Parts: sequence; C-alpha cells; structure tokens
Amino acid sequence: MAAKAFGIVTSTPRRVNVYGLQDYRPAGAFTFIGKFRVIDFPISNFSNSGIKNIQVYLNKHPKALTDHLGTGRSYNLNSKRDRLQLFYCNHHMENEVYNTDVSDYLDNLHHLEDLPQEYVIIAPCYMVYKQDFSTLLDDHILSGADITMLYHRVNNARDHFLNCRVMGVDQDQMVTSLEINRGNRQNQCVFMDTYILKKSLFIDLVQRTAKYSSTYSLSQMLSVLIKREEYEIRGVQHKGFFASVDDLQSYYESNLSLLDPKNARDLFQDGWWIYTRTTDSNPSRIYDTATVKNSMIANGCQVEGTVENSVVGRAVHIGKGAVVRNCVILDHARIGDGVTLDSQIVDKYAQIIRTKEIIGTPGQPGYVHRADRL
Amino acid sequence: MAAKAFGIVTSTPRRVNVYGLQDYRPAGAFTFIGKFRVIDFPISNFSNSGIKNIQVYLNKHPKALTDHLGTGRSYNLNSKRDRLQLFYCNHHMENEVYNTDVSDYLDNLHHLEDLPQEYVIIAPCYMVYKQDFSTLLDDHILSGADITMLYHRVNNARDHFLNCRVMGVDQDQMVTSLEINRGNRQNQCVFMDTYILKKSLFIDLVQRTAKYSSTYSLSQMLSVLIKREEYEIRGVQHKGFFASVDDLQSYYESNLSLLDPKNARDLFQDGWWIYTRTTDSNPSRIYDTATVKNSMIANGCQVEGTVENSVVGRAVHIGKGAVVRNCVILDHARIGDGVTLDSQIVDKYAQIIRTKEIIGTPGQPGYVHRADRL
Amino acid sequence: MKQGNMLAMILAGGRGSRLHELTDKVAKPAVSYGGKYRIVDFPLSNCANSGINIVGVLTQYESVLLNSYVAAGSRWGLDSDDAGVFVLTPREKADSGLDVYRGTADAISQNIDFIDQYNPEYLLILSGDHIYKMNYDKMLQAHIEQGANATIAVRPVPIKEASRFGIMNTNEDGDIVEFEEKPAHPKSNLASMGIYIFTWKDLRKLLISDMKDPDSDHDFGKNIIPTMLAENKKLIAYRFEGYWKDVGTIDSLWEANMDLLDEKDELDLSDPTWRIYSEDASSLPAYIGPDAVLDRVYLTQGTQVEGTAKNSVLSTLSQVKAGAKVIDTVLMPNAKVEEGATVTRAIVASGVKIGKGAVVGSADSENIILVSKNVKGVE
Amino acid sequence: MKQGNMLAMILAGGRGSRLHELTDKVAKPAVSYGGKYRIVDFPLSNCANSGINIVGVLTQYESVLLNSYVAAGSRWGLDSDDAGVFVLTPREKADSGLDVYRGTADAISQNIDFIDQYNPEYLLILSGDHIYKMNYDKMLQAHIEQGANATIAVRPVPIKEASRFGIMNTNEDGDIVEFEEKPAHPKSNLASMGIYIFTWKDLRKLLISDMKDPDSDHDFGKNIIPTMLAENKKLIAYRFEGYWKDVGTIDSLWEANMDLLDEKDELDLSDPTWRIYSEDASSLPAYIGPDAVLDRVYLTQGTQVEGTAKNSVLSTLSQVKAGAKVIDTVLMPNAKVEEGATVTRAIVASGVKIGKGAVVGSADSENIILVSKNVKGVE
Repeated sequence: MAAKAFGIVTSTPRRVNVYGLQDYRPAGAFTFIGKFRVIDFPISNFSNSGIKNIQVYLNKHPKALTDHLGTGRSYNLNSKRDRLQLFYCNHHMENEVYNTDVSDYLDNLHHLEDLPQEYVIIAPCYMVYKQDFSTLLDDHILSGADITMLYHRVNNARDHFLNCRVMGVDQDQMVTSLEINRGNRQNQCVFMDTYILKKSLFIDLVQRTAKYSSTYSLSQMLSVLIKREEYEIRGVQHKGFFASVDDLQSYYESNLSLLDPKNARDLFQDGWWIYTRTTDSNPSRIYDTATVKNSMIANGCQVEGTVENSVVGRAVHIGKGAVVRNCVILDHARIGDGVTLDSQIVDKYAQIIRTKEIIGTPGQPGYVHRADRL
Repeated sequence: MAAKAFGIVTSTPRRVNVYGLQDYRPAGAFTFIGKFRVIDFPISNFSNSGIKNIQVYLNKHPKALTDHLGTGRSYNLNSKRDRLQLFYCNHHMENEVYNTDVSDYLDNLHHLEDLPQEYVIIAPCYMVYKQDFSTLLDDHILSGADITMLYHRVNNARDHFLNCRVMGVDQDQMVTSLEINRGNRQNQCVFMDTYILKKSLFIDLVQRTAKYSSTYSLSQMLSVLIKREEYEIRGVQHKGFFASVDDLQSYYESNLSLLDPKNARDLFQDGWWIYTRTTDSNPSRIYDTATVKNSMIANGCQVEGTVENSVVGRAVHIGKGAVVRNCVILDHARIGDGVTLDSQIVDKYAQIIRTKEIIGTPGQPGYVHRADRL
Repeated sequence: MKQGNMLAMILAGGRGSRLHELTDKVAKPAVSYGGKYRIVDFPLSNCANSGINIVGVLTQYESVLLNSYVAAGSRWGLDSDDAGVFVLTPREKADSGLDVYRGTADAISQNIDFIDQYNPEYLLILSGDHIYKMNYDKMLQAHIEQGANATIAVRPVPIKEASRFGIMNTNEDGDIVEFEEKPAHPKSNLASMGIYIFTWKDLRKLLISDMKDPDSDHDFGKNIIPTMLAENKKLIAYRFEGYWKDVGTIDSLWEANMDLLDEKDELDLSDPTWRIYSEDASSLPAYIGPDAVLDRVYLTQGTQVEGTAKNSVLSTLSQVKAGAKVIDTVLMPNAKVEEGATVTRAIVASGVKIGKGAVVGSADSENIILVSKNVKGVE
Repeated sequence: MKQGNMLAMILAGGRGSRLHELTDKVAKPAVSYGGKYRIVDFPLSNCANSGINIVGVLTQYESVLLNSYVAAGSRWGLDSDDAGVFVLTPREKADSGLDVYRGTADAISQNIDFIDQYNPEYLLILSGDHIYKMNYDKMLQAHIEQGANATIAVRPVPIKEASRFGIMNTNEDGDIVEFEEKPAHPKSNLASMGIYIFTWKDLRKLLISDMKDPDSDHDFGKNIIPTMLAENKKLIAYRFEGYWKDVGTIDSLWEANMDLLDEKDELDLSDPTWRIYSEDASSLPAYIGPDAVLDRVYLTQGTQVEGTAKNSVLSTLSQVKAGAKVIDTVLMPNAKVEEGATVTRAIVASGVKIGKGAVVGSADSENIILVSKNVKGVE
C-alpha cells in the first residue's frame, strides 16, 4: 500500500554532546553494540513500517553518514518510486546557535513541498527504539489530533535524560507542557523527539518558528505552542527498549544495557529487522587462551584474553592475558597482551599496548580517543 | 588488471563562473547536450580506462552531484574493491579566496594517504573531452617525467579560454611555462587541468602549496615550480574534441558544437561509453505540426513547433507555432505556442508563455533563469 | 497490511510463435516496443510501482537475453537487499528430473519452493506480453476487502468480439459465477486479462492436487479456475478500464506502437506517477540532420534521422539515412535504413539493415511486413 | 589489456551426492561453510577481486536457493550496470529442445550464445565446490604472456597421493605435454584444480565440434584437454601454492571448517586486500552468556552461546543453550543445541534442532556425523 507519510531523520541537535566520539562523526554515525550505527534504528523503523520515502538531514561531517547510507539499498529503500535522500545543510560556523532543525528544513523547503505524502513522521538520529510508525500514523489519523508526540516513561530522570525534553500529559493523553528535563523528579515522560503531523502543518510550523526566532528549534517552538494551547497535541506512550544517546554516559550505558537478553529481545524481533551496511567482515576467532562471559562480540575479532560484561566491535584484537571488563570497544581497536581495562569506551583504531591498566567506573567510564596509541 | 592509479575529479575552481547556471548547481552538474551532466565525461574517461577508484570533491551545492552520482553504479564504479567516493569540503564563506583544490585535499588528506595506488590522475569537473588515461599513464611511466600535463592546441585564444591557463612547451615536450591566458595570441596550448603524477609527489605538492600560500591552487603552485625548473614536467597534446565550460558563452558554444557530426563522432565512440544516470524518460513525440532541423532532442519531449540548430533537453514542451533557433533548452522547460526564441539558454523548469519573442545573438546568447515564468 | 506480502510471477514461457522471427533469438517478453522498451518492462514496472518486491519470471525458452535483461533488477528499482527479479526455468530436484513446464499452472507448481521461501500471503499471476499500466495494489485491496479466494482482472470488450475471449459471468455483487472460454453466445462482455490474485495457501493446495491429476492440462483458465468455481470458492472480477493491448502478433505489435503517435495517447508513458522503467543507451540524444523531415514520429535517444520519417516509431540507435523514407513503420533498435531506401507499413527487426535504394512494404498491404533479415541495396 | 575481457563460468551443476542430505534442498555451491559463507562465495569473490565483471553459474539442480542467492550480485559488488551474476540452466532454443547438461564441456556449449553476447577474449572455467583464494587475473597474465591456447591451474600434491588426481605432466618450460586421469604410476605431482583459462575463439571451435561428436563425454578433462594436446595446442600449467580444499564430502567439509580454528590460518579470511563477500544477517553480534565457556571457537554474528563450545565453528543464528556442549563440531546456520545436549564430531545441518539432553556423535567416531534431522530430547 502506498504510504501516506514520508519520514524525516533529523540532524544532530545542538544539545546532543557526546564527549570525544562526536569530534569525529555525528551522533547518527556512532557505532552501536559493535555492528550497527545509531541511525540504523530510526531508518529501519521507517523501512519496516512501509515508509520508504525518507529524508535524512546532515549537518557536520556528512561523509560518515553518506558512505554508510549510500542509496539506501541496505535498508530496502532504493526503489525507483521511493527513496532515501540525503540533505546537506549549511553548518553555521559563525555561531552555533543558528544550527537548528528549522534552518535545515528551510534550506530544503522546496524538496519538502514537492513530496506527495500528506503526513510527515519525524524521528531523531540519536535515539534507539523500535516503533511501528504505520500503526502510530493510523492512530494519529483516527484520533483527529493535530500532532502526535511519542514519549517514554522513565523512573531515573534525576540523573538521566538531562539533555532531553520532558512532557506533561493529562488523563486524556493531551500534552500539557514540554520543557527541558531539569532533573527535579525521577518519574518523567521523556519526549522521544518523534512526532507525526500533516505536512502542511509541519511547513507552517517551520516558517512560523523562523519568524519567531532564528535560533529556535521545532521542539522549542512546540513548547511555546503547547502553552498557548493552539493545537490539539496528543501524547502516545512508547513501550519497550528506549535509549537516548546524547552524552558519553548514555552512550556507554545504552550499549551495555543490551547485554540484558530482555532488552535485546525487545529491540530485535523476527520480522522487524535492523538493517545496516555490511562490512564483509569474517567471523571472529576465540582462542583456547580466551575467556568470554556476558558479552557481545562483533565479527572479525581475535580474542586471546578475557572479555566480561563488554561490547566488542568489529575486527578488534584482544591480546593474551588482556582483561576487558565493562567496556565498549569500537572497531579495529587493539588491546595488547596483558592490558587490563575496566569501564572504558575505546574509540576506533585505538591501540592500547604500553599502558597496562586503565580503570574507570561504570558511573564514570573513561574514553580513549580514535586512533590513539597508549 | 589492477589499476596503478586512482582518479580525482576536482571541485569547481574559483575562476569558473558561468552566469546564472552556477547559482543553482556546481559546473560538474550542468546539463550537457540535453541528457548528460558535464561531470559524466571525466568520470566515464576514468571508468573506460579501467581506473575504478575515483574521488570526487564537492564544494558548494553537493546535493546535485550526490544525487546524480549515487554509488557510481551508472558508471560501473560500485564494485566492492574500487569505488566512487564523494568528498565534502568546507566551503569557506568568510572569504572565497580560501576555496582552493589544495584546501579540499588537505581536508581529506588521510583518505588520500590510505589509497594503495602509486599514481594519481587529476581531471577537472568542467571540461569535456575523451581521453584514455590508461595509455596516458603508461606513457607517463615510460617517459620518466615527474609530472605529465595534458594540453590542447587552440587557434582562438584571443577571445576564448580566457579563464584557462596556457602552457609553453618546448620541442622536447617539456613544459616551460604555465600562466593565465591573457588573450594576447590566437594560438595557444591550453592546459586541460589534467595531470598525472605519483601519489607521494602529489601529497608533497599539496602540503608545499599550503605552506606557500593559503589561497594558492595546485595550478598556481605548478606555475611557480615550472619557473624554478624543480621537476621534470612533460606536456602531452590532446587531440579530438575539447571544450572548457567556464563561462556562459563557452557553455553555449560547446553544447551547440556537438551538432557537428564530426565532433559528435569524436566524443562518442563505440566501446567508449559516456555513462550517466537514467531518468527513465519516455521517448519524444514529434507532432505533424513540427519542423525539426539540425538539432538534438533528448527524451520525454513534445515538439509541436519548429526547432533549428538547437539542443533540447529532457521533457521539454515546444508549443504550436513556436520557433526555437540556436538555443540550448534545459530539462522541463516549456516554450509556449507562438513564442520565438533565438540564441537563448533556457534553464530548467522555465516557462516562456507570455513573452512572445526573445532574440539574442550566437555571440551573446541570452539566459532565462531556472523556473522563471516569462 | 504490510508491504511485501504479495509476490508476483510473470508467465513468460511462450515462444510467441505468432511473432515469427522476432522471437527466434529472444523470448517474447524481451521483444522491443515503443522505441526504448521491452514488453516485459510493463509488468515489471507495474510491479515496482505497486510496491511488489519479489518477481519471478517463468520461462523455458531462450532465456539468455531475458535472463541478462531482467536479472539487472536495478532497472526497475527492484534491487534492494530484500527485492529481486528471478528468472525461473525448469530444474532437477531431489525427487524429480528435469521437465518442461506442462502448462501455466504447472509452471507455478514447479516453483512452489521458490514462493514458499518468501512466505507470501498473496500470489499475483501475470502474463508477459501485454502493454498496460495497472496498480496491482488496488486490485489486492479489492481482493482483501471482499474476502476473495481469487480475483481476476477483467476488461469490457465489445460484445460482438466477446466470443474471441475468455469471458467471466458475474452476479450483481461482481462475484464470478461462470467462466467460459471463447463462448459462441457470450452472456457478458467481461474478458479475462490473464491477471490473477490468489490467496497463496488456497492456491497452493489446489496446485498440489492438480499436479497429480493425469487428466489436467495444468492451466489456470482450463483447470484451476473451473475447479475453484466448482468448489464454490469466492472468485471476484476486478474491472480495469485503461489502455490495454495484447501484442501477440505482428499486426497487434505494430498497432500498439502506432498508438503512441496518437495525441490522445491513452497509455501516457510520460506520467511521472507511473513510470515505465527500462534500460537506457549510452548514446547521444536523438540527432536530426539539417535536411531531415519529421512528421508524427515517436523517437528516442540514439536515433539518427537525416531523411524522412512519417507516422513512425524509431527505436534506440536506429538510423534513417539521407534521402531514405520511413513511413507507417516501426524501426526496432539498431535498425538502419540506408540512403534512398523506402520502408512502408513494416516492422524492421533489431539490427536489420535496409540497403541503399531498396523498397520494402507498400502503403496498401493488408498485413504489416516483418523485415527480419538484411535487405540488399539497389545500386 | 582492458578490464572485462575475461568472462567466468562456474560449473555448479553437481548434485554433490557425497554431501548427502546437505544438498537435498540446496545445490552444492550453496552449502554453508565457515560460519557465514556459502561455498560459491569463494569463486564469486575471487572473480570480483580479480576484476571479472560477468559470471555465469551453470546449474540444473535445485537452483532456486542458489538462484536467489547469486542473483543479488551486489553481495560481491557484481551489480554495476555492466556487471552481473547469471544462473544458467538448460533451456529450449529455436532449434533444440530442453535437455540436461551432458557434461562439463556441454554445459559451456549450451551457453555459447550467452558468452558471445559479451564477446570476451578469454573464458575462465571454475568449479563451484573449492575453498581457496586465487587471483585469476595473474593467471590470465601468464596465459597471455606465454601465448597459450589454454592454461590450467595446478597444485603440487604429495607424490604418493598423486594417483588420486588428474595429473599434468609438463616439460621444462611448464608446457603441458600429457594429461593423465588418476594415473597408477604418476610421472608428476601437479594435480589439476579444474580451473581453466581458454582463449575463447579457440575453445568455441572445439566445443562446436565436440557437441556433434557422439562418442564424446563432453567433458573438459576427458575430451577437450586431450583433443587440444593431440592437436599440439599450447597448454600451460599455472602453479598455485596457497590454501586449497575440495569440500565434496562431509569429512572434507568438516576439515575445511576446522582449519579455520587453526592459529596459522592459511586461508586468512580477514585479509583486507582479498575479502570473501557473503550475505550478512540482520542480527545482533554474537552473544556469549554469563555462564558460557568458549575454547577455540570460530563464531559469527547472531550466534548465541550459553553453554560450552570447544573446537567448533558456530554459524549465523546458531545456538548453544545452557548446559549444552558442542565439541569438534560445525553448527550450520540456525542449528540449535538445546539445554544439556552434547554434540561431538558432527556437522549439524541448517535449522536442525538437537533436543534437550540428547547425545549425538562421539569423540572416537571414524567419520564425521551429519545431523540433518531434528534429534529428539531426552526428558
């Protein structure tokens, strides 16, 4: 059935700030649990929901995502009718405040206007969750609301999701407020930066926001409009696994949280494939000297040492006598013989050979820079 | 046979300035003789020469070329071993003088360093010619020279090729000078911005140029080095069709020059295919009211009027009683009933309905803006 | 309903002998049409535009060109990781030898394993030699909404011609109550287009029992549909109103080409919402020389006209040299009409050369001439 | 030399009956190997890495899975507009009926029209059931430099085993002077690998006369090569030294898998300059549970290990449940070993489940056990 909506995957918003990792690539391009990129999740959600016309907005470092997404073939999005399109936005170097999603959309307004679909579904590039957008859209249409916003109930908002917005939702599921999470309560409804509305209203809002303030994002504008009660805005609760990758700690925790089989089963279900570009890596070899417990190992690895409670990316070498605990190791890293790591994020191509011990805590994991030699 | 060289297609240099057309897309993305883009020619040269690892540098308006080139499949360049890669360069808005090819290469230096090929062949995105780079490379290696530069002898350099550089070449085919064409002689050797050298020397030159001046291009640096006689630099004469699309006049003339069957035969030869991305246009329909003479008509057109000495792009409609002479009409333009055009370049989606006559001269063709309604 | 739950099978087996030498070296679906297309582009593009990802093309005759042609699924956008166009020829299995397809239904039966691989809910059966644009997804919606076991696309034909077709008699609800192959006294003017949607698990059972039936012709029209009617299954007729042409003969192939010259242009190949995809030649645009005369011509890139072309369709890389005349004619790809030659009311097959000054065909011939071999010049 | 002047044909016809039930539903080249590969990935990846664009895969047995698998040429980067992988099965032609391939040479003869379409200068003939990495372009260079009519890849075997192979006897220049199939008293230890490069126009002539020869077995080894030697054509031997394994039996398939556990790893699938391409599962990375024990294991994404795996190869989506033991075993894709079960010295076929507590195979069995059906649990 021809989809009634097109999808937008937003560029990384200003408030997402993942120490280190983000110096090299936008949040959507972060490696996730060893073999995926974070952006694979929103794009697979769209593809699995039959929404095949997708716009991805790129801001800084476009090459990382251009190479990964290509023509969208890996996501079954390269048909002649519908497709994955990449939009390059001017990154305003003169002042970061100008870099908003609204400025991205304005740069490409005629591409938005040209699309035949009546609705638009907007999803962020930096959040990981599974959602059938097709049923969400049907519900939205049935509800008669102007906008449907997706939220997730959390019980740890005092020290988590501090870069997110939280929503007030009344008993009729109407959104009553939208504001930055200030960490003043544990229980919150975190806005998943995911919403559905008519394309015409979307374009209206974009233009209205630009007039209101050149530095406002659409979410900021929504906060204002919700206060004014101008639109009927419905909140829908998302259930299942949810992670927001917006700082180093959340990147670390969300990777390791998928070692819990319950979370993994929730995110990876038969028939709801998470697509990604193949790297043609060979399988991994676990040596007789190795010990591996409660870990995920991507392909192409050689494991000669001990790995526990860790996520290991592609083509990683873990030497004899090395101990890797509570770590997230990215592609092509090399952990030398006898090296002990605890609670570390090791970026791609890093080699830890001479430094024999780096210990962090799960509450404050360390970060080793890309291609560094330690 | 595994190629010994990789290819570079440069971004549009500062001195290329095609009035109007360039406001909407870079020179490589200009439509050429109705169905191609200018960049199809250098890329097809590489592909036909068996050079399958190609870097294309993008500066302003990257989307036009990203959409057109895709993964390089249309050019047979999407194998798993070799591929067409697109590089996004920071466009310096603070001052145009910083936008040089050297700055492009410096932005992506590690990608250059990683390539296994020993040689690099550099070709511009805005020149149209056929050249077997594989034999040129073999000759270069045999010659023992440090650099081989390709040039074309012209006899109209007083009022043409004024944005190009011209070379002095001695009887041993050694390059003795390289400077901007000041229009002081008809006979000149025009440098085709195409040259071959070792990758190591190329990287040396890039770094040396950056130290010499932040605003120098590689060609400017070559001028200096030729004077100093530091390297052995060989000139090779190119024969056959050659066009440099660097201003509106040259764009116009080069399109129409291919109505000469001799030129067309030279550029389009069996087994040397010029590849481009298909648009899946249907064939063109010529009505009983039409008269078509000495013209090229791309697909998807409806011709009800008269077309003479013109190049007509895709999906153009030429109304009853309309007369189109000596024109270059781009895709999706609409020439209304009874409208007379002479010596015009009509950009995409323009509609000329109410203005009944626009007359230029082949020496000074007019330009109608994209999507304008006249 | 999720996309991708209907799989399509195109019956392309026929040798198309009524197309004579045109099908000597290519299977009928690979025959050229309309300047740049091949017949099979139509069902394949319809599938792609209807959101069908997996298409099987069933053939056993001269599949090489068809194979190379359709295997490049990218032409129709059918090349994403979960999509594909597959040529399916007869093959040996663990429990059976190599055997030809014994009928349209048998061709499907022999490929049950292929279909099962994708586990579709619905199966769409298409013919490989019709020119039309149709949204199979709408037909599927009708099939689902009405809870049918099978849905058959029909089009109204003039009642006096109805006895030449397979006719569907329906009740007031549109349910098919009777199927008559070429009835002497037709009760309805709804002709079957040979396009069927079946609920796969229903059809699967029928095919398995049909395979074992020694008296069956293993044909959808003769066996499967009558069996379903006899079993009181719900079969519905899905009416199609647009342009439709069977191009099974030289005359009808020529006519379908000539239809493209018509200003009314019911087929409308320029419709941006329903493109027909095909392969593109790496050639120049059409080149029309200084002395050329064009009058009602449908022509595509790579064509070169230096002489006269009137009421004609000129295909990729075809040439009309100076002084040559091409009238009421279809030049297939790479056909060349040399200086001074005249061709009238003909189809000139791919790559065929009409020599200098030769005269082929005539304005008052009853049938269209097929020129499938080079014609020597007169000098 | 321009790229693309050599076309490759992979002989994948065999039912591979020595692989027993593994080939009941898939052609031998589609059999799984090394955790994530299929056997045919090796010749196809070698072709792609050698710069060969067009590959024909000749089969007549159970081609559905093989067809769907190889038709997605994108897996090997063989999907640009001028490249492709084509499954070629026997077919009807204008002048002949449907007939099985009568031998290796006949399979090529029946596809002369396919080859001619691409007009190659050289033809590379490959076998679909060998595991090795080889640069066919280097072999072609030798063929061209020495002006050979045919070049045959050979590898040295221990002289005492030579009588099990087709042996090439060469003179001091490396020219082949004699070919002996399984000689009782071998004169050389150079065994043919079944990899041939022919100059196409030479081979084409030979094939056409061989097709007509009623006494011929239409086989390269038995007929074509001896005829060329008899006609004093220049045949040269091209020596190959790397890892090579025929995986035609259960034991040899198991051994080839076990070789991947070896630290020396002669095959080296991680070599970035010569990748073996395959399909990738949309699955999690390999998951190893809190109580798992791994000791010399080769494992790929989608694997789940909660029990013990030792000296084993675990393929895509295979599972070793808590308390289960997998020793000296290959688990093919989707194979599941349930809680408490033990599998030793076995190949567990794709999708097969070993029930709770079951015991399969033993450490001192002479041959490797193939488990191709579910094994009931002991409860």
